[in-house]
Amino acid sequence: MTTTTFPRLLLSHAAERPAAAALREKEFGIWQTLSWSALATLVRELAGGLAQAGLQRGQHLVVVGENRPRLYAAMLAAQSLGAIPVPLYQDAAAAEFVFPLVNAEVAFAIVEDQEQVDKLIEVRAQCPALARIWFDDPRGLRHYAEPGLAPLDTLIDEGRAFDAQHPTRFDEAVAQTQPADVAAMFFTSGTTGYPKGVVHTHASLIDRAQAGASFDKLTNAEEVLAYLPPAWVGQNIFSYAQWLACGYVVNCPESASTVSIDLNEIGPTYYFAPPRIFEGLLTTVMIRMEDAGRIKKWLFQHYMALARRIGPPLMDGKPVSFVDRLRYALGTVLIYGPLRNTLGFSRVRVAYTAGEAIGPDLFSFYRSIGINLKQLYGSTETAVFVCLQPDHEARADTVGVPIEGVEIKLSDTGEVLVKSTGLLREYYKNPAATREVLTADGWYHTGDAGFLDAGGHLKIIDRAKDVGRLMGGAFDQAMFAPKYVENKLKFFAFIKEAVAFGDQREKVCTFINIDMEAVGNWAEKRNLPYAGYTDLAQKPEVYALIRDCVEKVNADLAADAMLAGSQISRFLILHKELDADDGELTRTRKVRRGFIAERYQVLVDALYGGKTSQYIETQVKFEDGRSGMVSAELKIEDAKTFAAVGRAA
Amino acid sequence: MGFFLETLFGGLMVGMLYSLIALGFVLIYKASGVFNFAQGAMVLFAAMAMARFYEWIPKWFGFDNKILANVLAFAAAVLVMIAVAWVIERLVLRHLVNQEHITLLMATLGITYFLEGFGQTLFGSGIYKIDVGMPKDPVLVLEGLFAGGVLINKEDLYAAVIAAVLVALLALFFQKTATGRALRAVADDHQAAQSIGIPLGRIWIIVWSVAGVVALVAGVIWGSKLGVQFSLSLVALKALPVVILGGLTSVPGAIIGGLIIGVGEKLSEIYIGPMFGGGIEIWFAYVLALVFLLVRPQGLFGEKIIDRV
Amino acid sequence: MRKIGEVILDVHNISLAFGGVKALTDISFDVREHEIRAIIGPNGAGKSSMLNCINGVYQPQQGTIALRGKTFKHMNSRQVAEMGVARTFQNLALFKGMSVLDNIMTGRNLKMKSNLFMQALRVGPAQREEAEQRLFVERIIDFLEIQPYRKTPVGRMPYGLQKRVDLGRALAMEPQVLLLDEPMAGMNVEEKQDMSRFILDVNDEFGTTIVLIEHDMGVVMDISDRVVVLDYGKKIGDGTPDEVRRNADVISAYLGTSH
Amino acid sequence: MLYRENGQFKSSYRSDQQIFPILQDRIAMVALLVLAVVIVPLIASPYLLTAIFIPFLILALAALGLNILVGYCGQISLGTGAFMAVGAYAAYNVQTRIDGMPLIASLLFGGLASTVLGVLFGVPSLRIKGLYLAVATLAAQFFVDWACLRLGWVTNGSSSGSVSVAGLNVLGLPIESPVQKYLFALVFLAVFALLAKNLVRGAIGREWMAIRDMDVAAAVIGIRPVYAKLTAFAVSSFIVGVAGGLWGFIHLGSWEPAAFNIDRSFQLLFMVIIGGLGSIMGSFFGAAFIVVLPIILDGLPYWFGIPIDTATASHLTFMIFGALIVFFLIVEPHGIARLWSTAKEKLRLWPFPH
Repeated sequence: MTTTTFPRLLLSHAAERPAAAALREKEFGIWQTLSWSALATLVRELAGGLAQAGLQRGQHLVVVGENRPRLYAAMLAAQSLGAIPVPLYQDAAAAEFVFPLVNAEVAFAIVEDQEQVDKLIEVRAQCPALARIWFDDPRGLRHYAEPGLAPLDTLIDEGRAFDAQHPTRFDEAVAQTQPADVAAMFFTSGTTGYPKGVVHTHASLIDRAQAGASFDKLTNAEEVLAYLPPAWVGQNIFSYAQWLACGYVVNCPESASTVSIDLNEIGPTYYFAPPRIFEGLLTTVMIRMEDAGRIKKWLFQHYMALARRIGPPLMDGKPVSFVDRLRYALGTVLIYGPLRNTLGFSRVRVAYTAGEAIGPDLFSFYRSIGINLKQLYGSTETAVFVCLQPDHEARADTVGVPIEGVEIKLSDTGEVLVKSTGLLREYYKNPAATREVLTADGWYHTGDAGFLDAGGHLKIIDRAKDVGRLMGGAFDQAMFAPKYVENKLKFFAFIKEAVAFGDQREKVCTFINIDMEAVGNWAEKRNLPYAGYTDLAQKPEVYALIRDCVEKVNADLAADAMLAGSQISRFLILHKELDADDGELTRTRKVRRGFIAERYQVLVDALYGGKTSQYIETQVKFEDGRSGMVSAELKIEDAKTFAAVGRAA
Repeated sequence: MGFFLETLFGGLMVGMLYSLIALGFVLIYKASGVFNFAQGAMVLFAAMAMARFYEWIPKWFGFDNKILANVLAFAAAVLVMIAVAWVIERLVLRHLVNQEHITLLMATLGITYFLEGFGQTLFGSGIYKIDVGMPKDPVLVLEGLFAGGVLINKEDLYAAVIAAVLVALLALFFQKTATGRALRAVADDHQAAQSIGIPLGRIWIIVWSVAGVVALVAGVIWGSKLGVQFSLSLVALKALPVVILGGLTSVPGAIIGGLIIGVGEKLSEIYIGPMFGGGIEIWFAYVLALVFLLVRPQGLFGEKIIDRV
Repeated sequence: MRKIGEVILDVHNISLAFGGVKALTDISFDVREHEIRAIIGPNGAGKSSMLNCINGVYQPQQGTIALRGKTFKHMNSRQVAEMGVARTFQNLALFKGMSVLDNIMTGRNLKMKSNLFMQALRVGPAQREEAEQRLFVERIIDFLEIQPYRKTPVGRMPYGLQKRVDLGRALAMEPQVLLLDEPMAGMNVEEKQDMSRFILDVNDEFGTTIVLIEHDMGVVMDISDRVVVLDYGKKIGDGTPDEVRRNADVISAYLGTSH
Repeated sequence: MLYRENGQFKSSYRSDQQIFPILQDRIAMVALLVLAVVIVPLIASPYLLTAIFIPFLILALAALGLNILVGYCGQISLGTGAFMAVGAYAAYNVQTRIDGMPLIASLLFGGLASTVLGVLFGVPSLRIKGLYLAVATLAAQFFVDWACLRLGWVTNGSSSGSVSVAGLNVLGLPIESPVQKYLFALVFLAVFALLAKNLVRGAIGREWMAIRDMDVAAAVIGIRPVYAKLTAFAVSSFIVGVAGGLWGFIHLGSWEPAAFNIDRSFQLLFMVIIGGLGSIMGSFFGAAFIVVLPIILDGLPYWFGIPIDTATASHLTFMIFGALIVFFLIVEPHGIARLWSTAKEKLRLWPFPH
């Protein structure tokens, strides 16, 4: 059990390696570097300012923005005072701020820029407690007369003065903060109802961070690029908890539009991203290769084939013939090396993906070109690290073995239960919910259905509550795992999102979102003209393309006795892309199946009602907050299903 | 006095040749905005063609008639120059439309080298003579005015006449013929000309052909005086200051400029030269032109340069 | 909010002619500190010529131009630049052969003092100066949100962004008066919105006085404080957007025509 | 393909603005220097050194100078030969008239002399645009040609203007053997290349390019055309002058005005065009190309056993040069240097096309 806290970790780094880089941010064209000692000073000053402003031990401080060094410092500052930083998603709509702010009685907020300030001001009436707002980037804010609004610099200046008057305050406060104290609160954008504040202590976060670090032998020499929302526990663990635990360097991109450039410059050694990021990268790789000359194309295809054959065994440390090793080495010079370089992965030692199931092709692509991509299993409530895949044992369909400090067992319903030193303390002000997931004897109900395979690797099928049963029809009482089906669909580059229905029904039907980039390209190659998403989605050619994918999935499902019943009999392609702004996806882009089922009731009925088409009209929100209507006559098509292979009678 | 006048006339004669070459420059610059450094090479090329055809044609057709030979050779040379113009337009100009002046100038440098190389490969690199049967015997004029009179080369007189006629023809061509007017339009504004349907390509071929013919005439006259050889292409360099002096876009400017330079050169050589150890001809023209530039950048007759933003 | 100050630029009875052609006849108007002043008028009304007179590209035959009370008649562009007048161009006048960074760096050129030899050896001061100016330029790049293009040759950028670079180059001069010659010409709606925002931000953040030529009446009426209307080189209207909108001559000469 | 740029991030402007920001390029550069300083002297025969390497180095230097004027500042010059001549003869004069004059000093003096003339003839360019300038520089060419022939004091009284130097040494080290001469020229080239690079990537370089690309806009942001052009002239003719001195002293040893006639001027201009306008690297490419090409052209027929007389060969050379100039101006106005940089870009993006 750990005996330290985040502020103490900071101070020890500052003491041991004062000049070493702690944070870098690309600003004004170069990587501006903040050393550990400089960071410590900054934190000290911020803490002073916050203390003077009246931030009390145990109070919450909201932090909203991209990954910016000074926002990280702000979180540390709060923790130094024993207060609790609450990172919120910077891309959330203003209304989504209300609940967290009210629920956590937030009085102080430190935000990135005008955009966030505007949102807070918008909801201020609903959050009377919110007294002070500090902003990092003053652009466009100079004429704001909002009470309690001030630039972060003034907070720092005040803090410097305060610290001069009370030189011991800071260190006392840090000493006073105990490992068992609450370190941070993360609001899980729950798939239904209000978000829940997941409360973590210094101990739980640091313990998991260290467990993960020792599992992969991370050192303070790692380079990490922080480009995902800091409010997401995943980013937070990798670029905050483990950053402080290991003392490596966290790099912040210049702007959202330069992430790929910055990734390329930094060349991280330790990398974490949800599958969709890797998917996006792969798609762009393929699309860019399309325009290559014949020789290059041939080289690429030839060596990728070789990689598919030799790469995985090499990665898994299996014996490979000398000749093959030579050929692979040549491939590394000609293709893999350059490819890794252009992707920005030349230096990656360990890369993780999590949060969603990852397609086997996608997964093995990265491993086969020599990137040590692995999967892990965890959630906000478990401080991420529950199961990790050891090097040489990475599979697309498992999520790895329980690591140090973790026990796993399956409930009789097949739900995965976890006991670990990294479990949440509680859901903030929500004992009922806490009781639901946390048993008295300290087991956490993950809500995932799964099982441990022969090798002791955990395999997740779906959310336990979503695993349903078919009623009547050919596969009466057969098990139905919607997520599993959806993922299988989404593994096709052409399909961006899918929503499967079938619980308590006689057959499985799905909504599908095509991937605009991939299908768009596909259409252009067949010079198939189209006007925007809705039009493209309804092209017969596209339907044919998608049906093909669906039937491949069916064939696949049919092969597995347990899941044969989940084959898709009917599908339609939605007229709009599912969007978090419309509440159809969570901020982490998980589909909210229930919400969607309600919102598109007519479509569901049409699917099961056997109609061949259905008119629909939907209101949508645009980036700039305006809203409009999208309407279309949606085709509905049947897909071939297969008899289950060797299905038990 | 007599001596002075002779020098003067000598200068005028040379100057007139400069004018002819300068004329080529001006024509091309007016119509295509190209400062045609290759003019000299064209003179050489044309003269060589003329000289050689004059030898070959009688051989080929087996006749022996000076006049006919000359006529045919001239015709052939004209055709050659038209061909050259056509090729230049096809391979060079049309690919450099609306390029910077400097680029075009450098392109003509390339053309110069090519023509010189090509010409000598085709026609050989020896010294050839052109004999269009101009009488070489000198005549005395103005004897009445003062004792001794002034000694002038008849040939020069003929040459002067030819040049004068040529200039007159060009003037007519520009003022009266449709093509001439089109040319002037192009000179004023390429885009505009194009927009009202004047085919730039054809215009350029015409202009370069005309310039080629002018070059030919110049080459013939010069060649029959001194013989055709490589150094002929250097004469063109003498014509540059003329253009500067007269103004890049002015035909009369070319003429006057030529004469001024011709005369100035000769006189300076005689009267100032000795102070510098002689041979100042080579640069006198240039320095004259430069000094003049500082006073009047657009030259004697050139239009004022306003750069709009 | 920003407050309009004293007269900073006073154009008095300017007349300009090319050969016989009269481009401007007896134009007078003033520009107050911190304001956004628009010059509108049909094509060939002499708008650009007006700007060219102000920043010394053309020398008007008659009239005077006073900047902060300093009157000058014959002044070259250099002096005008030194007095804090910057300018963008109607049809992009960027330095095609150079990167975005270098293009904007040229705008800092007046601020760079180190001599030829120091530059050749790149010794201390020259090196430092280069870095300092680079930082300033980077702030502009940041301000105009063109970070991804920093090192790309301007020629390869989309038109809308090239316009931003043009603006950036002018901003690099830390101008007191900024002359914008049709900053939104040939832009789509979105690009126009961005550009308007940048113009307002410049005026707002740096308090820069802005003289603006623009065809898009919507934009002009939105962002400008006062408007001058030119037609065939003559001034036919001057006042707030509303006044101008109501001005009969203007309506007939300009708003009437399809623009 | 060979590039691995991940992790090569810059945390200071200095490192971001260095000449070769990419590690792999720096390595390549060092390798090249080792090759030039160590390997070549060891393996190259005296003939190779005197017939190819030394001329290449010196002409590259001259082309470099010219490129600053033409390529960076957009001012054409047809009188480069003249400026070389001035450099050579001025250097010769101080060398012979003042005994004990150090070699390098006299070469630099040659550069200065050429600078003065350059500025003198550059003055017209302030009032007039490109084409006229061509003529002004031609004037310089002819004037200098004449002066070297006719003005006794220029050639220290030698008739026909032919002069010669001997017993060259730097601080006692003799510069006589081909290797010594080669290294001497190499050092000059390297140093000047560095200085020139610093200039063109600095403030003054940007002024030059601004004038070249859009002179009105340049003026409006406070660049003085006069100053920019004159400095370009000065720097350019200084380098050219030094190159001239080297050409006379190191390459020829004894020379006459013809060595710097108008053909030399054109030759240099061609180097710049073919090599790449506005590129230091290009000057090298151009020089290499034009030094080597004739040798190949002369050689080829014999290797293929179809001997042609030297006259025809030289005519062919003329034609090929002419054609190449036009070709490059049309197809790749930025010359070999651009081809090179495109190739480099492709390597960096490999396996992607763009």
